[in-house]
Amino acid sequence: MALKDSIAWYHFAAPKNFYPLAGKMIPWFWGLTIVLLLVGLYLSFFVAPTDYKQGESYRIIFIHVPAAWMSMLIYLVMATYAIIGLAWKVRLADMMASALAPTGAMFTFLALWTGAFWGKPTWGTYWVWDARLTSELILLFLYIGFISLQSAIDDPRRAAKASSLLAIVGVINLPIIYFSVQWWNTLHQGASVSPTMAPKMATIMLTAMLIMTVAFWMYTIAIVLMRVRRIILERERQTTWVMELLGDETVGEKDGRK
Amino acid sequence: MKTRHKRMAFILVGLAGLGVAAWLVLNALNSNLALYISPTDVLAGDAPKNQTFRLGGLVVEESLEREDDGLTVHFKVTDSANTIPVTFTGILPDLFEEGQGVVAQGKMQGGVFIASEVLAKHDENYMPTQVADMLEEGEKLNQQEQAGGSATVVPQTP
Amino acid sequence: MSEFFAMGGHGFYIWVSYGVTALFMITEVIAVIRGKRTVEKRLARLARTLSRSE
Amino acid sequence: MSDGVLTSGVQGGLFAAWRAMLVRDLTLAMRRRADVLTSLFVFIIVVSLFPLGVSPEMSVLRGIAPGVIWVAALLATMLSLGRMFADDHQDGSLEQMLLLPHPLSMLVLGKVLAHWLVSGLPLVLLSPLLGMQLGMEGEAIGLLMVTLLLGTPVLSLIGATGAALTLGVRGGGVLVSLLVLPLYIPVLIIGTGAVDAGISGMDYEGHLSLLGAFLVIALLTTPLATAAALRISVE
Amino acid sequence: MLEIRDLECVRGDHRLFTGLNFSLQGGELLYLRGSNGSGKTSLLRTVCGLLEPTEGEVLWKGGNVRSQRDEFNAELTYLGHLNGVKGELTAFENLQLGGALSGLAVSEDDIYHALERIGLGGREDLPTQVLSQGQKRRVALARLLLSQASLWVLDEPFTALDVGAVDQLAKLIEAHLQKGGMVMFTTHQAVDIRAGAVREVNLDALDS
Repeated sequence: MALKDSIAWYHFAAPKNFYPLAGKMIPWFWGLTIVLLLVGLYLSFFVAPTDYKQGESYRIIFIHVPAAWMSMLIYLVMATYAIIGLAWKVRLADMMASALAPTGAMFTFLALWTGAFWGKPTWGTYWVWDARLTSELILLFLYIGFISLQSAIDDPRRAAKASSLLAIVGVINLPIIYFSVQWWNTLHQGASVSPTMAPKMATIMLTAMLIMTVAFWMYTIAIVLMRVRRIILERERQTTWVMELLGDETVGEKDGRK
Repeated sequence: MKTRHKRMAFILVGLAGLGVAAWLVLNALNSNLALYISPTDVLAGDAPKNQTFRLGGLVVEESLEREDDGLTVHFKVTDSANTIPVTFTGILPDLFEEGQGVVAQGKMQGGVFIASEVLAKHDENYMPTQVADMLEEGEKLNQQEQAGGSATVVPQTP
Repeated sequence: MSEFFAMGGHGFYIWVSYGVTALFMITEVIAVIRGKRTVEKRLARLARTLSRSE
Repeated sequence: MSDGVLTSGVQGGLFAAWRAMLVRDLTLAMRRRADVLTSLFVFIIVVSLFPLGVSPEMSVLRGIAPGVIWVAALLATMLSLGRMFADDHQDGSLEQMLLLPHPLSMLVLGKVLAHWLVSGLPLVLLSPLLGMQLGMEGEAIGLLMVTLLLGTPVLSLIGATGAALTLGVRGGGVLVSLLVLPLYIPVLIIGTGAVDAGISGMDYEGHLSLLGAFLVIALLTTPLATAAALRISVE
Repeated sequence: MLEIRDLECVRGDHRLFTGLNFSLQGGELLYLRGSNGSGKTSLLRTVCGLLEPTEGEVLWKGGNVRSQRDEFNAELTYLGHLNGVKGELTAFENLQLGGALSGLAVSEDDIYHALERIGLGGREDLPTQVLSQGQKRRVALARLLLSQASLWVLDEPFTALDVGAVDQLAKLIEAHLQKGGMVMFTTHQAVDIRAGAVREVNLDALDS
């Protein structure tokens, strides 16, 4: 059983085999994303009640917290792929890391943006330099650094190695973001949901937030799979399987025109 | 030195360094590295003198007074041990309320904190209005029972 | 209806947040689809020229 | 097989190599004084521009002095990062360095120490002068020096990793700032925080031990990361 | 001693060579041939451990060179396209510091003697940036005289050298081989080196 599993991993770690698999998976993840987003948004706006303290403005939590969680989760996954890519020379892992970065950067930006637009009506300010906000901003810089370094190096192999190294160095920032609200007193609230304590949210609010989180997660998987397919084509363009794949497609196109 | 010995030496140095780093970090976490300062620390002299700093705590219930100009407000900030009066001229954030968390930036002047900016700090609890109302009712009942002399009721921590 | 959009006076902040999030996600999807199509076209042209030269 | 004749092996130890690395880089810096002085002048000029640009009033300047001096030190360090490995990369010395029979991370540490002695330590030594220029007082100046003494080596260590990652890369100069800046921010915040706390009569021990922790962590991790980045850069 | 197993090298999109196998024993000379861009330099750098092979491995005394870098490097001297000579330092300083870095016990006399032999007598104390291209190359070659390594990896060692220096280097290589050393090199020039065993690897002859 274990052997069989490892063979499957080995099989799909080859870009050639992963490319069609990803293609088959993408529609499913899009389907999940859309269903969950619809349910999550319905719960967020029509079912979840008004908060006793913040009134309606708390509804930003349904995108703010999922975006912030995804920003950290994506970095963690990206760094894991970076380690796999560096240590075991798995090309697909390098490609996954670079496919994850733009989406991670986007969610980091969204977490900051929605946070600012939530902070203004509740705290009375868009921005404050407390530990949580500053460390999340640093995360955005790390993502941008990763993307820039990768695009600045011409040789894809070297680019993957250098940016993977950078991603690994930047992991140190993750615990700082996560624990900042415990370690220092910040303007940012403490965690409403944590693995060690009972959630400090009404069940329906929590449900809406978790569904939105899963929706963002599915979105991430779908978009990253799409992006990694492009990256696979680009980096494997000299191989025969890509040539055949695209050669067939162009033939099909010509036939269609006739 | 053999490679193995060298590797051992590196690992030992690494572990020792990690220990030192951990000790330093723990040491730092115990002391002041905060966005704001509590009233107790301010009264103990742990706040900057003649300089702006951030004061944080809860707004004391029924301490809010508005002047006639409608802009200047007086209220008291507490950390449940000590209390400092605050004066602020300007628009308060929507979430500002008695009994709520607040972070004010300003200076001490003769025992009064003159704030130039007031930010509201909210906690991590979210619940529907009705539930909150019910909880409040329950708390009132509790307090009445307490006043009635019931010894079994555990006082709620704020 | 307008009460719903007002969101108790905080409509602006809520709708800007949700709007920007939607904008970014949709833009990302479009960008990725377009990017893949460009790459496919470029590589297909490459494949065609190679097969012709053979 | 005449193994014995040729493989007399390495006689001098790691320490000798380390010292040679230090001597080499210091000698090179002395022969290239203009480069070294440039970043020092940037430090001085940036700080000196503030009284002209912001306000000549001492009370205003005193308030921003720690931040200004720290930011200037950060900029000056960033400016000097480019030459840490670039010349060695260009003339092939870096390849030879990678082929030395010693752990590369240790050699990197020697190089970083040389860099700090040339471009970090002078900043620390100059800071009292600039502090006085901005109206800082005795005790605060002492504290500023201590924070810079703990902080500038961290800047050099992190900077080395950034410089190694961007070796031989298009637009490396701008890129190195982008990579290094996020990791510099905590050092800057804690460094200025300590001086500010000291000036206002508060406890600054926490800040200093955090700076110390940064230094220890950077000493442990960045040489390894830099060594790995250097190996990648010559590929 | 040195063994190359199933080595593959890819640069960018291009596979330079694959399935390369050979070994080298003490006293043997390996003459690496191939047209421009056939991967000679890449192969030499892979052997040194500067490049990571995409497939296969380089073994030194039976162990992968990447897992015993310090031991392997102690027995390796590499001369690449770049001289690795610091222009701001004099020829003497370059060799002295180079020796200290690689942990060799070389005396000042050794260094002066080496510079004398390589034809740089009287120029020991000039910053190398004022020297000519060929003279700079000689400074790099002087490292071979001081080296106690058993494996020499030389990438186009004869470029920029005049006839006399080419002869001298050829003799140097011969002497090293006679002592039981190993040499791997590539060149475009026709050079006459008398050695016990000469192996030839032609990268053009491999199918990639």
